[in-house]
Amino acid sequence: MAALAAAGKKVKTFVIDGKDVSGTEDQTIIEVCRENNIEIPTLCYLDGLTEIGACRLCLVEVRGSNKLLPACVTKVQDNMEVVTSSDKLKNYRVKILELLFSERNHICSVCVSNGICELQNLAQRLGMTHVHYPYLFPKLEVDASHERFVLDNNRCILCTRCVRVCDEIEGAHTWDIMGRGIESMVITDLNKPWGESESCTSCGKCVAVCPTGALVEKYKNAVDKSFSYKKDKLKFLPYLTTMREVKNEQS
Amino acid sequence: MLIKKIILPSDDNRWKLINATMKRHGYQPNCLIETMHTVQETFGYLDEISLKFVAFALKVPLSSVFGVATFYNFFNLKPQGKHTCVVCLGTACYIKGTNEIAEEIKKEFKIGMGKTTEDGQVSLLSARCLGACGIAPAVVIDGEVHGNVSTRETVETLRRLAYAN
Amino acid sequence: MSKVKAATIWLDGCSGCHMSFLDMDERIIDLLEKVDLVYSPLVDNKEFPEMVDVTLVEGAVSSKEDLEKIKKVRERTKILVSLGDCAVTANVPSMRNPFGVDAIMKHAYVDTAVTKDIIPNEVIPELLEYSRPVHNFVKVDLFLQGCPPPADAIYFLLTELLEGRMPDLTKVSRLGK
Amino acid sequence: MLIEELLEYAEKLRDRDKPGKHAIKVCSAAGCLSLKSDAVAEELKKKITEAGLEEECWVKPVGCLGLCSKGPLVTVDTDGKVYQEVKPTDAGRIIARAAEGVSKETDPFFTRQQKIVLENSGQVDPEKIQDYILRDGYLALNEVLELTPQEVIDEVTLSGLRGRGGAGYPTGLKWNTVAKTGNVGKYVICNADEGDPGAFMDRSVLEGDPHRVLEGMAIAAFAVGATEGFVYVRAEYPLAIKRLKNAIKQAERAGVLGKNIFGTTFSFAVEIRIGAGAFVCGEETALIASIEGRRGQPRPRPPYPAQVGLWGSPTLINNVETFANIAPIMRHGGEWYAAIGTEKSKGTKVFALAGKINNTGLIEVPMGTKLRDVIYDIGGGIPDGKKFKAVQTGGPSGGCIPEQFLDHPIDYESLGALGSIMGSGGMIIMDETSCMVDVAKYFLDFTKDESCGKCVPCRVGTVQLYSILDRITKGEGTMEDLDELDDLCDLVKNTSLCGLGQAAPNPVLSTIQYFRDEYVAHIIEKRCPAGVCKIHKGERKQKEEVMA
Repeated sequence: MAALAAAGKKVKTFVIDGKDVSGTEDQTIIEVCRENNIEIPTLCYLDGLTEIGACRLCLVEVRGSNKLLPACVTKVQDNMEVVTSSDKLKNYRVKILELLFSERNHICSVCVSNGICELQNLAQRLGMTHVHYPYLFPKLEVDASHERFVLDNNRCILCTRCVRVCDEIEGAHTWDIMGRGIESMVITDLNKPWGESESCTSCGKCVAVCPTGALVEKYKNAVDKSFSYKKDKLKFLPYLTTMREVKNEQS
Repeated sequence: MLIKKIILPSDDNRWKLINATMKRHGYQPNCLIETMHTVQETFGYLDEISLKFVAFALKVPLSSVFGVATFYNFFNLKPQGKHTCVVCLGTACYIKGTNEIAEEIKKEFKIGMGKTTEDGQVSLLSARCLGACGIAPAVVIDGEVHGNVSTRETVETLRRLAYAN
Repeated sequence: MSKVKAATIWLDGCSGCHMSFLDMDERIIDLLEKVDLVYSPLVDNKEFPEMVDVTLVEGAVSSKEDLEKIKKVRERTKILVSLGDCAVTANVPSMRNPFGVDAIMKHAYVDTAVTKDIIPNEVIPELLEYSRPVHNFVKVDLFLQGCPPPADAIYFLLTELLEGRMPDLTKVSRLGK
Repeated sequence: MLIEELLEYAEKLRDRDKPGKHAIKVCSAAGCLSLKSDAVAEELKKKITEAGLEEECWVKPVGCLGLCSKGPLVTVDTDGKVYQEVKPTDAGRIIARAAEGVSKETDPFFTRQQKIVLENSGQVDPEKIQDYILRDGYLALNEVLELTPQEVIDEVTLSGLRGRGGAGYPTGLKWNTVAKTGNVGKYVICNADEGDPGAFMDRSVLEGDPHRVLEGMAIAAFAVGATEGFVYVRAEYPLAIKRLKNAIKQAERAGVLGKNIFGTTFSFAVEIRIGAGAFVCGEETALIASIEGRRGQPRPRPPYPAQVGLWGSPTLINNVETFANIAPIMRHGGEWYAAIGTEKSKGTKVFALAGKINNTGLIEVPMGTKLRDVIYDIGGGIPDGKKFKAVQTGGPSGGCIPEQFLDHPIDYESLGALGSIMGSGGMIIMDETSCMVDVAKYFLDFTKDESCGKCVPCRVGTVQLYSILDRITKGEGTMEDLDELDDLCDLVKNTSLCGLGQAAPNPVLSTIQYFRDEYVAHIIEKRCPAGVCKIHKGERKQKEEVMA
């Protein structure tokens, strides 16, 4: 950060959870939080992809604002006072998770991502004891037509990380969302089987960034010892950030 | 000189209309929705061939084209019936009973909302508000707005149209 | 001091949670010094007794029989614990839900059966439209997640309750574990 | 073209129509058209020719006359009596009366109104620019071009005009932000995606007086420094689109739009973009996404469109009615406008009256008018001797206001305090035969279908809200459900990404607040007091006995 500041960016000093922090003017609250080891739960946010502020888990309180603000898109300002984990926020976050669990058929025990799932991990970390909303039990398709990967809509939380990584990093834009509201669904090309996609390069980035078991590798599961896109996400992530920086410099 | 040629999917002249819309906007990706309007006006619905053609000509990814086509209620991906009946479900119409009209049509023609009868005669659609609240309840039959309608008269009109020949 | 009256029941589940319960091994013997296991698939009692202090429920509520059972158990229990993912989320039993009861019965007893292709209506309790978690039907006081919850977690749950505390169970187990 | 030339041009066009002494104005807005007002116009023309009265009378198609429920409407000259429910057979009688001279209108529906936005509606032929010009049209634009952009913004600020699209953000402030951001390539967008069910004032303005909107946009463009504009109209309004297209063409020909307007260096071009059926596109950022040819999904604000808008450029977005107020404000001055209305809500507001009320249609009254005056004096009260129950304002983002608040003034703050919002101006009247739980369910059905699906609380929360309401209307609800409704409404309201989600709970919250007894009747007594919901007593199936 010091280097950036030296590069002519203004430094902002402010307070997060009572702790004095600083960041450059183009940084978001979440970036500064991560630099300071302040944990904020997220599902749609992924460093290196465009922020969309959709999952609402990273909402924080900012003094003087009557609305909760998404930390992933809110730029830091001088003297702002941020609270990242009040009882109110904790309560909202658990309920948002519950809504996500109620939306589709997340059956952890038989999911190939059991144990490496960000949704599941968050549920435990945020202390979700159970889902008090009635489950909706929609009937959804599993697309196993691709030779290496599987799409299971039952596990999809519509975070659109796959859509963004495919468009912004791979440049293929195989993925998008069809429909709207509760009927939204991720699709490849003209909603055709993934295996028949003309644009997919089979690069596997979508699988690597998927937080749940919606996009997975065939013949791999969480206990596999060999390399897997999902499990080795952390190895993959610095690559994302680098690609993004290269792209930004070019444009 | 480099000639960028748009190849029409077939020699059906209607493709020229669609091409004209895109040409007018300089084949900019942002005219996707405008072009889809033209496709639907021309062919009545958006089929796979037209979606691919538009995607190719505007250089928009296929999945984006499909995403847009399914986001907006106005676009149909399937052909509509010979006759269409749009029941307004706006608030004013709703509290004046258009829900009943819709139910009655569903029963009479054995179709669901947004569906077409098996013989392809009648499609039942709904609108979120026609802005014709002053003459609620309102329905649109084959493009013509009918205000202050009753359930019986709507069903009768449709029946007449559907069983005309 | 009289012993705490505990019970366990088994609705639509695989008995895995009960297996995990037994995995407490010799700790069970310690527990039984303070606890009377008054009803359980593991003991030979036919009728669920009145005035039970704590009941652990394994399994989802999938049939009319399950529903009747859990209502009775709730009435007769002070602290009701959903034990394991089936009780907490309906888990594997809920996988039939998107397809509908008729399709499931046909698939199980007609399309894939090797013996006779009739759907039984006497031996099998009538299924509910959806298999649902226990708390959708009766009030549940504690939730212990896991498929199955680890024996340590069950032990922790019981010892905490014996100490008169309502434990935070999300620290000792999670969904799917 | 200079203003003098423009007037000359308009007069020449007018004379070509060979008008007679008295104009017989036939409403040609969508409402009356669907009641066959075109047949009435034809018959009138025929009768005039037959009687040889061409010197005396002529037939003029005009925009909305307001009283849609009593259409087709016909009136004679300015402020003449409005003939209601006219049939072609009435033509002879109307012509005879018209030739005799004008009889004034006395019906309070017409006389109690004060028209600024609608001053030309029902007066001008919307398909002829000359009509607009001869009623001082484009005069304001001409004068504005002699001012500095800042002076224009100051005048709008002085007027106290607030956005008529719903939230009521001060228009002058918005213009100022856009004006101060960036230098070139800014845009002006007119939001004509009137999506609230029950609101149709924007439609009427576009159908009845399209040039007024174009003039307002041009003035705004000059003030903020934009050279391109878009009107985003919903596809459900084909007549409005047709008339707007026609108006743009005429305005370009007359030199009041396009390059070098009134011979100055100011240029402004307007294009139409047609929506495709998505309520959420009324939200600014979703509307921009839609114009850019993408899925109409909102994005978090800030940055606001005034800073980062269409294709990343500073963009001014106002709705139809806001723009329609601009020309009169510039003509009469901001002070004149600020003298109308209340302290915080200036000017007039157009409302669409609909539902269980005698006079359904379009009205314009000063801000601060009492709800009771609108509903009973202008609206003529509730039909069939039924009892008033509630008035719903603000569409799916608004709430239901009960009888005890009818003497509250209509302005942004009062309606907000009552748990509703001004919204775009739809007013739906409900009587004792409307069930308030059913109404709440109706609106949640609407918002869940119109949710774009981007953020979790709105996408899933509205579905869960709907299913609770559905349970209650079927007699399967519990008292715990009421608490859950409160709790879930709070979540959706505070955590949703855009206004659609944040306001989605309003219909539920306001009906629970004012009509809790109706909810309780459904839950405890298994009875719908209004007789709308079909509750089958004693048929509660065990399988549906879900406590949740």
